[in-house]
Amino acid sequence: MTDRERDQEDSLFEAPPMAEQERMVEAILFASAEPLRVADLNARMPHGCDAALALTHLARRYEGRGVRLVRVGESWAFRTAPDLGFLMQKETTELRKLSRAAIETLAIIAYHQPVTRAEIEEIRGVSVSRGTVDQLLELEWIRFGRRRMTPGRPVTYVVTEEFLDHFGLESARDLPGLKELRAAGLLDSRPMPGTSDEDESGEDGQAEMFEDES
Amino acid sequence: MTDRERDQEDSLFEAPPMAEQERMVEAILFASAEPLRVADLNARMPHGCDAALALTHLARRYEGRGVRLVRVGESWAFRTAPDLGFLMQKETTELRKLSRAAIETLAIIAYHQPVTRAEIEEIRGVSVSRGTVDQLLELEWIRFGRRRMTPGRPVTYVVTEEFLDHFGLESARDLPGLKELRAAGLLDSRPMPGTSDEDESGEDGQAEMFEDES
Amino acid sequence: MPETGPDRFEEGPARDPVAARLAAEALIVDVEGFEGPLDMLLTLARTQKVDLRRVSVLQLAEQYLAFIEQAKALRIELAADYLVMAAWLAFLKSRLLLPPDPEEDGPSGEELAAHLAFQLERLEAMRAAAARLMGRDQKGRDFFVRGIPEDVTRIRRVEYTATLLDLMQAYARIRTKDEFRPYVFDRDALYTMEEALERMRGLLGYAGEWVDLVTWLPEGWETDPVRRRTATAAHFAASLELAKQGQIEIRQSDTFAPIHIRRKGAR
Repeated sequence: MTDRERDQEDSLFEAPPMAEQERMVEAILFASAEPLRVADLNARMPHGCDAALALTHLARRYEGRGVRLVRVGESWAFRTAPDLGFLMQKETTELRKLSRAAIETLAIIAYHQPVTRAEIEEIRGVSVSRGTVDQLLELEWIRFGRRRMTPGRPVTYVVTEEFLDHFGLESARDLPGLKELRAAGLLDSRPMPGTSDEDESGEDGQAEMFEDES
Repeated sequence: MTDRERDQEDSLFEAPPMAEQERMVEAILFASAEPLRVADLNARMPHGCDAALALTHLARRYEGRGVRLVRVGESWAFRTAPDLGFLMQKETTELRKLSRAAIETLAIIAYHQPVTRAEIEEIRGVSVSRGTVDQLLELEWIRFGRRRMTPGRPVTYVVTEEFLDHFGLESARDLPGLKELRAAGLLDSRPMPGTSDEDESGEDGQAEMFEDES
Repeated sequence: MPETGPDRFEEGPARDPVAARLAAEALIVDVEGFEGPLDMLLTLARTQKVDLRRVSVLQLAEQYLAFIEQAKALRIELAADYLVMAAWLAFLKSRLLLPPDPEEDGPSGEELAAHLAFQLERLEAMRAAAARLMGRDQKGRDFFVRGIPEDVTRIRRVEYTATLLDLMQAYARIRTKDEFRPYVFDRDALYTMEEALERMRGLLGYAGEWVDLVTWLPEGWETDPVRRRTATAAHFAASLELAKQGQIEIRQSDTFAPIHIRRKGAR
């Protein structure tokens, strides 16, 4: 204790020691139900703190515990260990029953993002009902991405951090089987032979997005 | 890990090992929307578990951490360590313009100090609300001066060092007079016919006031 | 929807044997279960029990067309996109069967078939991906968020600002309250038509003879040019209004000559 006191005295105007920063990150994230960005953490911690480093220490400390520190996109959150879900009947929230169309549309958006409605329709071979997209928007699992720079400048859809959080994904790159699907060319936007290749840009956009992230 | 597996195999119909029970208590308390009693925990954990014992282990584990396991009456819950409470606050500073009443009152005090409330009201032609004066006192731009040696011995107000500092003045006497205000275009320079003399006298009065003071 | 199916057919002509009706019902149920023609094709392709990459598109096209024919024979109303797909598959089938026409450009039957196979494979891949996604641990079902989140208390500190200019302007405002007016609206030097109208109505009783309008200007508005102008304009407008109402008469002997008014019916 005297050691820590001395430390604190030494660093009166410096950042607190790392052990202390770790405690701070722990306290802040424990108190929040929503994932928080590293920048948010730094903003709330004393000047000079390195939340990113503190997070790596903290994550190690919680390995194998009943709660875990998980990464959600650019953010971090504490979540209970999935193997203990059976203890949580009381906390279980009624998951909205999603239609098959909604689930498929969600998967297509996740794997092909950013993707336009027309592209979703091409993949599913049926028109996408307004309700399906609305439902996913309402769940905050998808959001509008940038408009596609093709005629009509259609809006695109991308998945959100809430989507990642819900499915326990660190990033969209961690989608199950993404690599295999891409290797098999199944995420390519391949236009129907003989049609113009307006869709070409769509393919670029998607590849770009995943590359951007890495 | 093999140890644990063996443990679990041994105790197929027994309680899970204590380390596992600790994880369970940790997860349940983390996710619960309210503090839980030992009996609640036992009811939710597999048969044969000893939540009370798991709690003591868990409490020890969180000693000195950013969150602590605390007893709330008969129940248990995680709480932010008291020394980190400051992290749960977010300070935002909002700049706001001083109200017209406040700035006018302040100006009168600055130009006429020491001045009583009755005098301020006389000059402004409207009554001065208690809140306005309180606000200026709180801002530490004005303070009480000496009581006036008149019937009722009313308190007077004067401006503070803080005031001079804020407005970049060396002394209250550096405040420009009416003539200078007019020269600076702060006053309508076209006097109404027949009224020009009046404000001249006002200016005199003000100059007088400052002379009184010295 | 399946429940309404039989009803619809019972209303139809009775010549359909029971067996056909049952078949029709089954078909309706099937069509209802499909998420469009591509989904139906995918289901048909699975019956070939081969890797989707080696599916016989020709066989697939024939199966689909047979299905559509059957539906037509049973007078099942099919959505337009099923018929569009049928037309396209018929075209594809002809392309695949006939030797390529060197005159005709555009994609070959094989290219089109390959694309259809790709679409089916992609749809199936997305279905599998969706299933894997939904099979993941989900928030609120398998893992959980903090049950008692502690709200961050927002401490709003209000900082008041005022500049020296604000202070001086405020003081100037007070000290010269009687004469200091922001020069946006100079109400004092504005005589409105309503005011003039009000005033003239009161004075009309005295206007038995022709009077110069200028003499009607109120006291304090005759000398100052600004005030004189606005008062004159207001009174002129008011006199026009009164003339329109038939209360007064107006005359002017010449351009720019004085305007005279008098009460109507005075003589």
